[in-house]
Amino acid sequence: MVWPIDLAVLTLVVMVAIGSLMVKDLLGAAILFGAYSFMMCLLWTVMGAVDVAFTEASVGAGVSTVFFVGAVFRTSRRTRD
Amino acid sequence: MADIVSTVVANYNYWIYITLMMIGLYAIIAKNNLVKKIVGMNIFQTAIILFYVSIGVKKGATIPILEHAHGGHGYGVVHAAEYANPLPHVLMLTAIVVGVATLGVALALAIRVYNEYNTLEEDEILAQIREE
Amino acid sequence: MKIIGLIVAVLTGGLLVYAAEDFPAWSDPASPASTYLSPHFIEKTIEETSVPNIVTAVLADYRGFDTMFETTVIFSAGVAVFLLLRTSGPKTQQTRLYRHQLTGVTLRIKEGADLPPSDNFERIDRFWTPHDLIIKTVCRLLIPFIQLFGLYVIAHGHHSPGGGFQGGVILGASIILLAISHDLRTAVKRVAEKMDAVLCAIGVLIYAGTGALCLLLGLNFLDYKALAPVLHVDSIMARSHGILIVEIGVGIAVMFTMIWIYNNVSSGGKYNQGL
Amino acid sequence: MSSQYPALIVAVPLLAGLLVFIAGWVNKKWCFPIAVAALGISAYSSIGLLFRVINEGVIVYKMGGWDPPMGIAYYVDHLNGLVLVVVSVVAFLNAIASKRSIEDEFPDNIGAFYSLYVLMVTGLLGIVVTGDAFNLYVLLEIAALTGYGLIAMGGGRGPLSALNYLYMGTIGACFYLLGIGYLYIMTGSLNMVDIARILPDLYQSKAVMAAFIICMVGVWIKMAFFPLHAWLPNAYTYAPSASSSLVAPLVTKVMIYVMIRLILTVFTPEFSFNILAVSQPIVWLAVIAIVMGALLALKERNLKKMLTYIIVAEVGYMVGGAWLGNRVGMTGAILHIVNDALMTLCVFMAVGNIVYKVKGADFEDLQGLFRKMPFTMGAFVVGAMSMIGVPPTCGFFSKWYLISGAIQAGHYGFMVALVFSSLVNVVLFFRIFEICYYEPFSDDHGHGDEHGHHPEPAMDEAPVTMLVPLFVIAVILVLVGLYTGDIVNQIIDVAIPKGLV
Repeated sequence: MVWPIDLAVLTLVVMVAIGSLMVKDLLGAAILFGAYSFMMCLLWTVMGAVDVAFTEASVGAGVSTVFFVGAVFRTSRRTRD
Repeated sequence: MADIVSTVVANYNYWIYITLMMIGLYAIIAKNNLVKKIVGMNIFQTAIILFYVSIGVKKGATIPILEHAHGGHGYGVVHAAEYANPLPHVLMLTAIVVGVATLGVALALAIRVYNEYNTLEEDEILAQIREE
Repeated sequence: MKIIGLIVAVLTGGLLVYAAEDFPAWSDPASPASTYLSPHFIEKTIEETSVPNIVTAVLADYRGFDTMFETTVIFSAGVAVFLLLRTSGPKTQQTRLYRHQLTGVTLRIKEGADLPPSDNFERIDRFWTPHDLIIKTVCRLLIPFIQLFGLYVIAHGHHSPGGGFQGGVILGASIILLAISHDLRTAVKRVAEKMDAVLCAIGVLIYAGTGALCLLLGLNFLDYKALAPVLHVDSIMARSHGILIVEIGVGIAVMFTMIWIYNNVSSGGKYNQGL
Repeated sequence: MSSQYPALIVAVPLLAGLLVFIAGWVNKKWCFPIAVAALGISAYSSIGLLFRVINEGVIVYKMGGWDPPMGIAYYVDHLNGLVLVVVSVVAFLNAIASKRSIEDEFPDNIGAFYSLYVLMVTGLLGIVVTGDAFNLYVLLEIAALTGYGLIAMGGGRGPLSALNYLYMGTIGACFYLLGIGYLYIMTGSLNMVDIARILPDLYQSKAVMAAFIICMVGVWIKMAFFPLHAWLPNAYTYAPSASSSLVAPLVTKVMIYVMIRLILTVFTPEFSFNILAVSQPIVWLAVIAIVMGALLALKERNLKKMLTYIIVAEVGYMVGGAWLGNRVGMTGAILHIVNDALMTLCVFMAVGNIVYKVKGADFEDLQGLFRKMPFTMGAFVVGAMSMIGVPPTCGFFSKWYLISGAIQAGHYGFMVALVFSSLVNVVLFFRIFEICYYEPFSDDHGHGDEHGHHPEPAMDEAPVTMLVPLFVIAVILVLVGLYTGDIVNQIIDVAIPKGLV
């Protein structure tokens, strides 16, 4: 486990999480959420949980984001917060 | 020096998981947009997964896959200290799956709500219900 | 709401920080979690199940019962999404758009009207879609390799990271990629709705059926040892093979559920056009 | 075969849930028989299991043949044996009763609907029977996800209330998961009995205390305990009647079972009541829950919504009874799980029949129902009497135990709240009876004034398939009331650990 990577990724995770909740566009939120999942996946790889990271990469960063984009596409991108 | 840094990093890990959980929880309760709430819900779930994975970390241990796997035999004696704790990983695989299943249903419900009220903002929906 | 949310979040966070004080030191090899159950898993897995990837062994055998319900969770999510979105309302024929493949001319066909007799028309989504040859060709090239990798991940889950769930998601993603790069109708032509739905159930059925078979053969539910006489192997290899069988079941279930949920969510349940 | 009962209880509905779904695409006629047969086998196995438990004691079933702390094991003791019977019988009766309304409301999706229905029962049965803390979480999510789907089928405000339920339910389940994580980090085990064995050394640890609080809050959200109840009334009101009569009797009760299981088995009463000094505030919360539930029910002008607020109050009964910290209160709480599940099923089934015929449950729709649907209303009266707590019905006995427990604990606030809530129930239900008794004015001018004259055959009763299960449940209500002594002595008394006096 390499601590500078860990530290950097942990900080980024929080920033992306806040970003995906703050951005005033649902499509942007969906993409940032994908980035968040990918950061998490990196973090778990660093921690040695390869299977979990693999799953998160395929599910969280992949399919979940597609679901989000699909749902946003069927509804609206508009959000007030 | 390395010790101090590693303890800071270690604590940092727990802090981050608690921070993420608070962010997620706040978003579910306070956000007005239904899809934003779903994003918050997922952040909340992921934070808990981060917590569990942190339990499984072991100093000086490698990933939980036994080495020399392709020979069929010749594993010798396996020392538990050499491999990370696999149990939290298993549990969290399940939790991730549950997370994506919940996400699917939540998005389907959000689409239904949108078809009904033509908006995703909670206060606008409540205003429409009150008018009826 | 904002204030309530803030209070709840801060209270929860406070409680968690307060409790974190008593945790064993982080990444401590002597913590209870690392010394109580996990040594058994790490040291005995290869003897008892002959699977080097401990996570796979614990997932599909020691805690296989959890995994069966995990697959059921995915399946019930698929059914719930289907039930919620695939409404049985009257199928109104909407205005359809067709593009002439050679010239790129787009025709708008009103309700009930027919297309000019020609084979060169392709139906396109109502939202403007450019004629994107590069994307379509690249994706067509990539998809077989993605699927091959998905199969590898399922089959090689015993020795490397991966397994039924990850492989299933990758296989599902390949079809979703087809739906995104071309359109939903192309993907639905490959994986029809009925086949999709039935295969979801069959995937879970393979898992639960393996468990029930073990029960019928005289041992406990999901005790793969019972399969040894059927598979003509010793009882430890039977566990290894049993894990493979259920991983395949998980793979099928997850793959088709992912496609199914995507189809329903991206088309709003109408199946006429996707992303 | 009887040694395999614990596996059959869960595996048969699971397989049936999948087969029903496939049958829905092949031939819709098979859906109902498969679903009912599976639920029947499940009910039969659980009754058989309860008798075996009474005769032989705790039954341990090892999933996959692995020994408990390594693998997952089912522990069937007197407590969950009893709850299993209730859950499977309620699901079985409701499946028969709701056949017609499911076929009417979802003619195209019978297979998918039954599949969700049976899978939800699988989840609930699994929650009750499992002895593994994490397995419980997975099953919790199955029951929850299928529940969201079933509730949202109501149309109108259904999806919105289901979405709110989903947010709250996910928070609840995640809290539970987090609590289990805290226990796991401290003990290294996930098996409930095993955790209970390790915990006594750690009773002073802050992490264990936090684990307890987090688990409790998670379970309370799921069971709609008072300040966290906001999702329940809308979700249950706007659900289709086939789902609401499954969800309303079972989900909250199963969650209360989980709470009692956590108190009694995982954390032991010693820790819950003595080391953590939180019983008093929780019982006071329960008092507020009961009073608020009763008052909010008074305000409603829709029968179904009124009943959902009564459920909120009933949750208060059981939480309060369990947290009184004495044997009598705990007995009352466990007995009330059984009784409340049965009587909620009875009234919700009756409401289902009314909605089936009248197409609405607002108070204005109910006029003249005693003439129109005498049998349904007869069963409804039995259910209502039980909810009020009139002696021959079972509701009286659990209330009796709860009140005695409150007196024994010296907690008069809880006693007053129970009595107050019973009185409010009297008002609520007699108001319904009054509305149902009088004929609507504007119907036609024939039979409003000349009572006593040969009443016209205006009877418009629900079909037989809906009436028979309703009668069965009404009879069961009285029978359980008459056999309360046996249930308490032979089952509940053994289920509560000796340490709790």
